[in-house]
Amino acid sequence: MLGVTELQDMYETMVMARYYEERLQEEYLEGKQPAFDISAGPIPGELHLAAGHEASGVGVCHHLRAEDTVTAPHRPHHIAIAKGIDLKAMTAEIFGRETGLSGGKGGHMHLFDPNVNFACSGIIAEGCPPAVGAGLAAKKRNTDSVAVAFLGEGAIDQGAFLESLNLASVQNLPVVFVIEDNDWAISMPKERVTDVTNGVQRAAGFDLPGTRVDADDVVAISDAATDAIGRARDGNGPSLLEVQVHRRMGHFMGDAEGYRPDADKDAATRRDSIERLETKLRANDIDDETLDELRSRARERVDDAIEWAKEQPEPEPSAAYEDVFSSPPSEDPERAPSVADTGGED
Amino acid sequence: MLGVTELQDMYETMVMARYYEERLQEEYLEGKQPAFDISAGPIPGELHLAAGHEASGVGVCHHLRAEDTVTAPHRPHHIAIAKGIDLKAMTAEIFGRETGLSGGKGGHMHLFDPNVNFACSGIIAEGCPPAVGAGLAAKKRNTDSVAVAFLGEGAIDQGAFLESLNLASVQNLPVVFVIEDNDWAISMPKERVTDVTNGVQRAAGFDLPGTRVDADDVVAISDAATDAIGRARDGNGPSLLEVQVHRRMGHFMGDAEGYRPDADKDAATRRDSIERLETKLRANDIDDETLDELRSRARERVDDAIEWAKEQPEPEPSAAYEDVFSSPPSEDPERAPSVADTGGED
Amino acid sequence: MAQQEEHRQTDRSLTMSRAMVEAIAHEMREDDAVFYMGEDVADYGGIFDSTEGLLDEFGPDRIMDVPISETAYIGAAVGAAQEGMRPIAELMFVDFFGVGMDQIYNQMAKNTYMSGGAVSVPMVLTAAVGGTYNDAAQHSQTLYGTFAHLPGMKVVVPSTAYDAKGLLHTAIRDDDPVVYMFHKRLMGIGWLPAPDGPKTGVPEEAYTIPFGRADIKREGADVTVVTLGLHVHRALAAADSLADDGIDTEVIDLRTLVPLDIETICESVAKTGRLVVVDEDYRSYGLTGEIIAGVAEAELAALDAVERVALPDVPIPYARPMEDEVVPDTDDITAAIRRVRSDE
Amino acid sequence: MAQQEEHRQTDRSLTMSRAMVEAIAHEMREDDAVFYMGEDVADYGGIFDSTEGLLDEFGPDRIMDVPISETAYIGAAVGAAQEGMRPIAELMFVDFFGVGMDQIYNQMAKNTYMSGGAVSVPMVLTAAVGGTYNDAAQHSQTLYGTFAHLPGMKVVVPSTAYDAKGLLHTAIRDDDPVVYMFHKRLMGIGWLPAPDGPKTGVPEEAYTIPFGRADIKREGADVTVVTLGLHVHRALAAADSLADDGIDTEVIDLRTLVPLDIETICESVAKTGRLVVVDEDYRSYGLTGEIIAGVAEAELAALDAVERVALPDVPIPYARPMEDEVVPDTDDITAAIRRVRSDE
Ligand SMILES: Cc1ncc(C[n+]2csc(CCOP(=O)(O)OP(=O)(O)O)c2C)c(N)n1
Ligand SMILES: Cc1ncc(C[n+]2csc(CCOP(=O)(O)OP(=O)(O)O)c2C)c(N)n1
Ligand SMILES: [Mg+2]
Ligand SMILES: [Mg+2]
Repeated sequence: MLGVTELQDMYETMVMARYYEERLQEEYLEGKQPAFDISAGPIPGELHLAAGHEASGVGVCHHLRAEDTVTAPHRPHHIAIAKGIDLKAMTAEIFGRETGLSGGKGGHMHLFDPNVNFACSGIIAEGCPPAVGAGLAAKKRNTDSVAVAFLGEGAIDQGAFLESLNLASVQNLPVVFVIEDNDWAISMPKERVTDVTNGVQRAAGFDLPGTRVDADDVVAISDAATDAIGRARDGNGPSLLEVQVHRRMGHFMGDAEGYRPDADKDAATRRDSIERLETKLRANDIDDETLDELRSRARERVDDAIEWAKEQPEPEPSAAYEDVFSSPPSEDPERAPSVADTGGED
Repeated sequence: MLGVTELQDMYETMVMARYYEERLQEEYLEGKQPAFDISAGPIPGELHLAAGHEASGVGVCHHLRAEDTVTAPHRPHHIAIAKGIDLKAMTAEIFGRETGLSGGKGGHMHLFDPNVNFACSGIIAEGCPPAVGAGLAAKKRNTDSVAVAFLGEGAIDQGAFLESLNLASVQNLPVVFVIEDNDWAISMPKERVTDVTNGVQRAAGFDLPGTRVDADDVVAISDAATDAIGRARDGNGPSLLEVQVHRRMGHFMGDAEGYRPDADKDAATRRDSIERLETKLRANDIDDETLDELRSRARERVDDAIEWAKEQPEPEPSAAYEDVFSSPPSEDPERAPSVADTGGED
Repeated sequence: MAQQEEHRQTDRSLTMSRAMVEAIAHEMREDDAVFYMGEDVADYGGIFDSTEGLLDEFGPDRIMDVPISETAYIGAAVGAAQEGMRPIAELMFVDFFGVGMDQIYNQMAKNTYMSGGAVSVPMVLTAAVGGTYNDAAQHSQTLYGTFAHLPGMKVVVPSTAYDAKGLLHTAIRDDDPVVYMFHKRLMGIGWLPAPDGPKTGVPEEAYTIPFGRADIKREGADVTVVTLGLHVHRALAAADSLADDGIDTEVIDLRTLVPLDIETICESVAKTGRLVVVDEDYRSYGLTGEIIAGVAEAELAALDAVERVALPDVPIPYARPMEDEVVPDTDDITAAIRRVRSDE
Repeated sequence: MAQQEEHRQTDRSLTMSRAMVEAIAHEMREDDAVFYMGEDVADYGGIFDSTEGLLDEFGPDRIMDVPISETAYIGAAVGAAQEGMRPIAELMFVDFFGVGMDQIYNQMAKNTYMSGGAVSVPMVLTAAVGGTYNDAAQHSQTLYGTFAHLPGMKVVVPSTAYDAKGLLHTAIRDDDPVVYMFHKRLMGIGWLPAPDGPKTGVPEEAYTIPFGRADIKREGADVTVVTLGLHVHRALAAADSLADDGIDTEVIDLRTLVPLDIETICESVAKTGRLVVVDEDYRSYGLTGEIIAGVAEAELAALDAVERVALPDVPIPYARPMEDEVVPDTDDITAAIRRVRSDE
């Protein structure tokens, strides 16, 4: 059971994650006025924001340590924030700046922070196998670290996810797979792409325990995550956790959501995990002042990070040629050609 | 329920399939004496024989028509024979001859007979998606054809299989997936590669009905196949069928099976689906003479096919350049370079 | 030639995506066997407008949304094609090839050959390619060389609306698997403004453009530039700017990589002696090498100077200054053209 | 050079597979982080003897059999490598790349770059390549060009036991992802007899061979033959037979495709003026094009004649006469060498 301090922490992180997305949306769209041109404005490229997903990232990552590994998909910010990523460096990365996590090479779908073992990537379900690998490394080293792979409900039909369930299971690895079910994969509602009502139904076929949290409730998610992560940490193997979240914005910025019924959009906005937690906090006698303080602290961190990021220099064009390899092939000026014989025994 | 004539048909086909493998083994190994050299002898390349799998191919394909599609994996002969493939052309193909099904281009892992809609291929689970596509074609054309994809129990951890289950399920296609469980994937026993006891446990996670036939019994397999194929034909969607078979030979010819306990090898030989059916036939008052006749007819067809195939010419080397495309890019001698303008409106 | 005349005469101009959609709609009307599968191709109309408006006319059974299972649905297209259907399967970004490559390469491309011609696979695999809008290493590649290297697939890369429509008609009617790679930057999508070049006159009626015929988009006597896709337009811009300096550049648009029209290139180099190959794909082991080697084999004596302008061998970076650095632009092409002339 | 001397002095000769196993065992003894994953690598010892005997010494946790899930286990190797392990993952046949290519190409190869160097991926992907034993279109390819085209991976192709061991030590110690492609026909497997060439003297102690250093396997003044893998031995045989006719052929073994030692090739061509590139991979858009283009860029004036000898652009046929036709043999190489000399 979570203490009220923990709930406050979670609240603050959720507010931070939400406000982060709102501010990025602002920055992103502002740069794309009057006509939306994806190549204009301060934030380059596509942008997938996670407003409405906060309870998942926070409810799960609350139970993780820096040494635990997390892989996230194309919609990663709330998870990254909950995992304790360097917020300024992440923001600079999203703005494509030199001091970004990857020096501007990765961008918002490719955030890597080895200090907290966080990584994300842009291909559906692609992070599952590396999470299994992190679990394998933990097992081989006999640590009690765990690995968590996040994916969308649209990703449950991808081989990389399904194969990973099996590999983690047969090797009994400390891995938790977390499906964030926001009902949509871009424009495709989940019933159009799979016959199972919920992704968690896949678990049994791989001999994995599976749990679904139907409400977008960080406390319920946190409880389920405690079990799953605890099981992994104790050497009792992988599990599958599915949580209901909501997509409060378009799939990516610029998505007019013409395919989406208004009622569905409205419902997503109404079912607000942050308000829900607020109600719980009030029931625990947390007063307005405290809540305000948590909120402003969260917002301040975000505003600071964005302000800082925007002041950062852009990378030099020539930096593009670096980092293809960790140990680049040496250009040895004194190299002599190698001359050998071959064939038979000597 | 199967009538006794059908049982006799099945018996004959099973004997044919078994004898076919025994004869190929002979031909293959004979050419590789005294030292085993895979590139020597009358049969080129790798050879995966299916002795011990007969009940599966025959029990399932007995219920199929020529228009129904079958895809098989690297161990295909028993399925091909049961599907009614052109035996002589298939044999010539295996011997790499010009009159083979593919003119010698495909070989034993790449048998295609469009007359009976049979195809096989060498990558694990690779035939599953095309079978789904055949089911899709049948549905679009509103025929009552079905498609059956065969795979080994070692293939149930491959993305192509798992994704196919979902696609067939959500599109409600007339597809049956048949897992031939022979306990081994080359040298890997199934408990080493998956935690589920049986592949059929995967079905529920894709909202598919699943059935397992535990005994290597063609009648039981046939009954289960009747249901599955009937369901597909009636428009009631896909299903998963798993059947226990046995690998009586090495994974491929030349496999010394050093990894395999003798007891396991012996057990595979003892549990003989052909003998089992023979017992049933006798119980149905089929006498020795009739059985002999069925057997000799089966063997004769095989011997004829092999004899014929060995007399066939090898392909011309230059044939290698043909068939890359069905409609090869034309070499137009009068071709003039194309000169266009580009840019703006005209 | 005649087609190109016609194209000059039509007074209706279309974006590349509208031209492609027109070809698809036409073929779907003519032939029940044609259908389209992909993610977000139904209600959304294709992330890059590749199926915009088609759902209304053809309904969800023929403009099919599919699960995010590229292996399954591309392989299903192979299976359906072998049964005589004519599927078009869309890979949303070519960068995703790795999740479906076995079906693409070991089945789609090889089944015709492995069956000795007994089977054919009349399908089209469409895929969006290209960078220039900061989508980073997993969403910006062209991979032209990867697909063209592997035998059994015809590979098409249009650069204009006119070519896009004609080549797509040919692709859908072709009895072989065709990989049709359209450049996002050329489509004319609202949120991704296209340059002017790709929007051309397009006849309303159906027409085909034969595979294996490069198109000389600009005739010139001094230097041969060979390129494709987006870079046709960048090469034309470079050629225009150099014309003022009296350098007369010929720009050849490959249009199809398989089959490759090496003859047209060689004829041009026989005339100019100077070759610049421009490619948005990675530099090494790819298209630029192939073109140069093909010319060296056939016209070594005529070849006075050669340059390649391509994406260097680095994954594609996100931030603008770095992406701009690695994706060849007009100035890079101009400089290369000047370099091959530098000994004169 | 020194290493090569040593290799001449050792009196112990090994097959290529024994040499590789020795390197793996050595690295596993030295470093707990090294482990091997693949199908049939434990009890079976690797279908191509790549792990023969290792299970006994290291047990099933370090010589790990894995499910037939290339995407999952290759991706797991990436994840483990990022955590500081040094996995070796085996793709049983390179032809299976398509079922795992996304993990190989979008993660293994790109994560270092996409992370701006924050992450490194010290793993080796081993894969058996090559034909000559009638295993048909899905089990006979080399795909050298496919892997070398995509940036972020170092690509190694040994041709002798000596090189195989040294290059494998280097690969395992390298902090970057290395694709190590070993030719089945060179391994010295009981059922697949190797030619004599690959069995060479191999020192017992560990030694590394730097990446990016081609090896001149035979010095010669008249013609430069550039090749790799199995075809090094075929080229040497061709060179020997031509020596009787007074044609002095230099044979360069690339050994690594990324990095590519274009300098050694160019120096040789500067001397000979005549270049033959021999490759077992598909002809177009691949290795032969790259080598010729690289030489044309740097040494166009010195280049008098060029030929490529490669697998034509067809899937690999099964029957012997056809496979023999398409896989380049010694006679094909001899003929090409004569052709580049024909103007003399
Ligand atoms: C293999 C692959 N196919 C397709 C895509 C394109 N794509 C990006 S996000 C997305 C939808 C993902 O939906 P879901 O997994 O539910 O995540 P959500 O966006 O809803 O958070 C798709 C199809 C991709 N990135 N990778
Ligand atoms: C994707 C892929 N990985 C590995 C292989 C190599 N391989 C061929 S058969 C086989 C074992 C298959 O086992 P199973 O599916 O049980 O079929 P069985 O051989 O037992 O009939 C393996 C690993 C392959 N052909 N394709
Ligand atoms: Mg979703
Ligand atoms: Mg098996």
